[in-house]
Amino acid sequence: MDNGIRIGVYTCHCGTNIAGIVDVRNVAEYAAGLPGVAVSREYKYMCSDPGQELIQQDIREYALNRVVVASCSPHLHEQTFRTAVAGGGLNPFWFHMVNIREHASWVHLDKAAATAKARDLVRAAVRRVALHRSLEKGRVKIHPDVLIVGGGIAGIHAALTLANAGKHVYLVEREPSIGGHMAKFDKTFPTLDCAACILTPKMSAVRAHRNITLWSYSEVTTVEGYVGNYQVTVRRRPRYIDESLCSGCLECVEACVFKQAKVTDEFNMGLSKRKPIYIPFPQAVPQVPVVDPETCIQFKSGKCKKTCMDACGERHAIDLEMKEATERIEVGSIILSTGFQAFDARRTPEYGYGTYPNVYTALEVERLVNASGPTGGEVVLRDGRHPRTVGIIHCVGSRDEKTNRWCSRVCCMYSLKLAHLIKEHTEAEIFNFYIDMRTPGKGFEEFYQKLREEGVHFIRGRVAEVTDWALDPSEEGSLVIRVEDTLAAFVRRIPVDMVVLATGLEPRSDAQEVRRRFNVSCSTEGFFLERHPKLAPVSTFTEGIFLAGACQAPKDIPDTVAQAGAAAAEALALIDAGFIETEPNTAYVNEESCSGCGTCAPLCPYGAITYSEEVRKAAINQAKCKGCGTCVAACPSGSIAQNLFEDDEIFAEIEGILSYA
Amino acid sequence: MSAFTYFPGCSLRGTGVAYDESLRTLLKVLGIALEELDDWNCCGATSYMAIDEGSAFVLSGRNLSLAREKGNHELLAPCAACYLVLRKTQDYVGRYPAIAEQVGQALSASGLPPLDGVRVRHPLEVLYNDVGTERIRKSVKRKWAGGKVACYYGCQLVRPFAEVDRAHDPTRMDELLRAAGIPTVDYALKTKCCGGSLTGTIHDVGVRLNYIILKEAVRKGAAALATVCPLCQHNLDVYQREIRRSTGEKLDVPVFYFTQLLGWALGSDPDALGLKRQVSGRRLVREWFAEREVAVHG
Amino acid sequence: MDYGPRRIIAMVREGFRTEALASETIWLCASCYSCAVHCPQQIHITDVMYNLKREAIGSGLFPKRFPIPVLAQEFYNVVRRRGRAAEFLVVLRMALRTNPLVLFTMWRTGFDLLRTGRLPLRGERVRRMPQLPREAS
Amino acid sequence: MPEAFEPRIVAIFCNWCTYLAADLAGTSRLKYAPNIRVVRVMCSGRVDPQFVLDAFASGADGVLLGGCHPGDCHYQEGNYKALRRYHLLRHMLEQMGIEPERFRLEWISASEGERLRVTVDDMVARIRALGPLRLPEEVPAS
Repeated sequence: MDNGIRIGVYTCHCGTNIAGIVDVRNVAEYAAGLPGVAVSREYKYMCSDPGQELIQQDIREYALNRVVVASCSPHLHEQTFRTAVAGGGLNPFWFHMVNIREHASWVHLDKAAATAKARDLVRAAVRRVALHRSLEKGRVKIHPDVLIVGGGIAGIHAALTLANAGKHVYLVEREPSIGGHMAKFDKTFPTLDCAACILTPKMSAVRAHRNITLWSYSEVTTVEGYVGNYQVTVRRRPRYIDESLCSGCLECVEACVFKQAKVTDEFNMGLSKRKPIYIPFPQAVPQVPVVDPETCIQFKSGKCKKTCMDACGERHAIDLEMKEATERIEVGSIILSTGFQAFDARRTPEYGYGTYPNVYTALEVERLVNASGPTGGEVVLRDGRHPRTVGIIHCVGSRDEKTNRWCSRVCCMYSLKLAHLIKEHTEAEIFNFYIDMRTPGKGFEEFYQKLREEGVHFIRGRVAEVTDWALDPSEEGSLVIRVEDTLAAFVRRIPVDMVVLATGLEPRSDAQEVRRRFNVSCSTEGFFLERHPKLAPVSTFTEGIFLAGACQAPKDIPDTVAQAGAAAAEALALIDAGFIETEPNTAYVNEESCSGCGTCAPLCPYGAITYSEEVRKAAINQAKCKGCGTCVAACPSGSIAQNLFEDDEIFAEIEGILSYA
Repeated sequence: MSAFTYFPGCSLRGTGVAYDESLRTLLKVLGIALEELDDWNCCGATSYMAIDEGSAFVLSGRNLSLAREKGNHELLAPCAACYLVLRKTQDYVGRYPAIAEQVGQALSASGLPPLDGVRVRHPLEVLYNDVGTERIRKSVKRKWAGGKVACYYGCQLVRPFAEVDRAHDPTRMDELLRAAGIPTVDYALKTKCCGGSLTGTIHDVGVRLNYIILKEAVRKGAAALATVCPLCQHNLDVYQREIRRSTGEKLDVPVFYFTQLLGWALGSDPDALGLKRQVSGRRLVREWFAEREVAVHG
Repeated sequence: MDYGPRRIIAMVREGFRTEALASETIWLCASCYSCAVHCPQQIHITDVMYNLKREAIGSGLFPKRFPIPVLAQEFYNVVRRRGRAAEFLVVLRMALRTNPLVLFTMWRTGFDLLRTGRLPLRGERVRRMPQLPREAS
Repeated sequence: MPEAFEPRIVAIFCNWCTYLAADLAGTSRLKYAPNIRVVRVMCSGRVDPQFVLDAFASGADGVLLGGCHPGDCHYQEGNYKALRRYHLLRHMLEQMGIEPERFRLEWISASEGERLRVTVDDMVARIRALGPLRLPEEVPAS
């Protein structure tokens, strides 16, 4: 080429990932013959140090001024190669990446067709890169405050980590108290530490920390802006008790005109009753009761004696006129730690939950064995009996094509824990029914061994049904578990007094709504999608938004806490850098040809386009532009262009794909 | 009122004749016309499919095709096995091109139209959806004087391909009988298999399955069973003597078609409902269905 | 049941064809489809059993004096000839091929059915027999 | 013997949803027809109708646009803009005698690798049945 363009093309084997299907040599040889190509090479791993050095060496030796790498997805290594190109002394944007792994070798079996595809894509890139211009990255300042959504153990741990580092954190929790699922547990596996003993100090620390603003009973309603500068609104539901005035004495609860608790207690999974004014559990944070307007007499009839207010006396903390409030905040980054929901056991009707009263879910049993639970830790059945035999059925709503396909990861271990606790509380004979025992974790297998030594039965077989039909008098009045014991290799009927369903973990029912609000993605099964499963496990595809805990995938407490720490570290790294570099893919107006029609301005969701009536021209604020390119496509006079995605670059790519040599 | 093309199937010509009689009688009372599918053939059920799947689908396909040719595309199939095979054929023809081709070729070679567009219906679902419990309630002419009934749905009506009721816990037969003033009991075995043709082959296995189903119904307080399938009714009804011989337990429980019970409640003549064709529990049958007209208003 | 369906599937997967096809288990499947509704992997186990039955007949490995395959064959033959099944004929022929003594224990059942008009001794026929499949497919 | 017809399809995918779905199809090792070539843009809203016309004029037998589901756009509403343009353009292409099957807009999210596979296979099959695109003479090349 006479225009001085000298392109280096590098085709990566990626071991056999690419080379196993695509004839890499053929692609490299083909590229060598394309106009403007000064050098074309193939190499085993382009992303490795020697691979990058190869590029830099060629830049010097062959005086290259454009580089094309045909390897994996740009989402994985575009940054790597741009840095390598910059290290060779070129503008990092004189580079284009071709995806022949995810988009070719991994998705096709026909070697010739995959190779032809790779050649087409390389040819298109060679044409495109010749047109690339040198660009500078932009910079955005990062607001140092962080929003954490969800106050379970993940949100609590991330909040404390950030607050201890001196950053201000807004922790927003939907329920009246933080603590999440962990607050409902009695013990934690495999060490059997008391969940409350390890959780409540952290909850208190959240309450006391001067760097944490805790908004419980609240929800994030809107999120606008972008990394470094998010504008968030939070809806604070009225709890009808002023948090700043309440001392947490709970005398109002005592004084409620309901002498007996009559309302289903959500925290105790419906196993007990609460009053219309209540605190979800004794260690709740904030230590402030809440009034439930659905059941409070004053809200229903307006004729209550309001004994609660009398009890509160001079403090005047109770305000039944309280209205919903809205808070508006600015933060630089956001951590989502919205958690999971337990599988609804009614979806597997063969196990009789909801039909037979003595069939329980694991979360219900967590409350039953809990010393601060509805029975004070006594395992009593709904009919008042103490169970002498208990069956624990694993994988309910897990590993099942009809419900949820995935392994929920924690059920084997919590089933072992519950088996141990029930046995300890009742001395009942306990049967565990499992498909596979999955105990990969520190001390997990040893715990399983301990349970076997304790004499708990382990029956390998997926339970067919829980039923009440009795074959003989010995089964009368029992629940019969029918299962093929696949080790003994015959079908068994095991009569028990109590059945525990080890329900799996699934995405919260509003996960889709939440992900839209925060502009993140979900993976196929509905958990929030991390940016990379191995290398960016707490990041999302939206800069500045991080994930922690079971909202990303089922995980146990140690993994959740580790991930929360990682998310906090990522947020800290962002804050402490003070700014973030942005892709130079912004749009800009060619003033000469702009006809001043004004079509573009209302299209921009970020208000980056201003239209001046005086000069009848549009202008784009480079700091506000996020680089979608919608205005570019819409401009009737073709006067808006987009860096990195110039019209001529895209045309070159399309025509390059289609022009057969 | 509505009309159906009627596919009785082989069983309703033999052991299940009372099902045929009671269904015709009941639907007549409700103003639903039946026109029997001319020259219908075996549906290709279980035993046939075990030998030759392709031909089984062709057999089934011919019946569907005949119904389509006839013009009334609502095909009523009371036998659970026929109902399932007809629907399975439709499902597989839609799903697997090879089956579609084989069936299509066989039909066109016989000068028959393609089989699509036919809707296979079952009386339980027709009575529930098209007639409705409310109309049954209003049409009751006789007050029930018998014992509680356990509704036994059997297997094939609530399994894949079927659109009759929920797979795990069907209740529509219970709802219809209760609407007719007949008390029912709930029990966990209502969708367990009766063993099908096992009673004729591996006799002791088949008989035991039926013993378990009958005994559990009795344990839950039922004095009789109601069924929706000729094979279930046959198995539960005619082997109670063998059950007595092998277990020593005398059950003598009458086993009805649900159409017999509904027909009786709606005022039809017991003979027209085939009520004399019961093998077990004949004493109770005589007692419950003795002609003592107790007029119920409406 | 000699193996149990789980073991039959495992045997088929691992290539123990003869053992699986000669088993009685596959014939005991009464096609109630309960497994198909419950299988967590959504495998059409009933169809798998049908397939094995057909292969067992085709390969001649089926248990020869086991009444179920014999019944199936007789049912099939009657439908081939007449277009409709006739219970009386099918059962009679099965008994003759497996264990004629069974007829003595069945006579009371047969009598009950005859008495209540539920056992027609003359089966029905389809008029347009050429429209039905003749060659095994 | 004439060479069998292999449709050539240009796919223009948004960076955040459909391009990632194609990456997911890769990491999941799903297999689909090798007839598409993907061009990456940041948002389906960037797709200028000229890109599509240019592709057809340069020899594409089909053009597939991929964006985020309605409500899921990384840039809030670029995909709605794409949808509006798509309808207009489709109408125009029809008038030019280009069969509607040749031009598709699909919403495929980052988690829908399987949907991408099905979409591509379906589109390739349909275009294979249609045969190569024969453009009338007056199609404006860009």
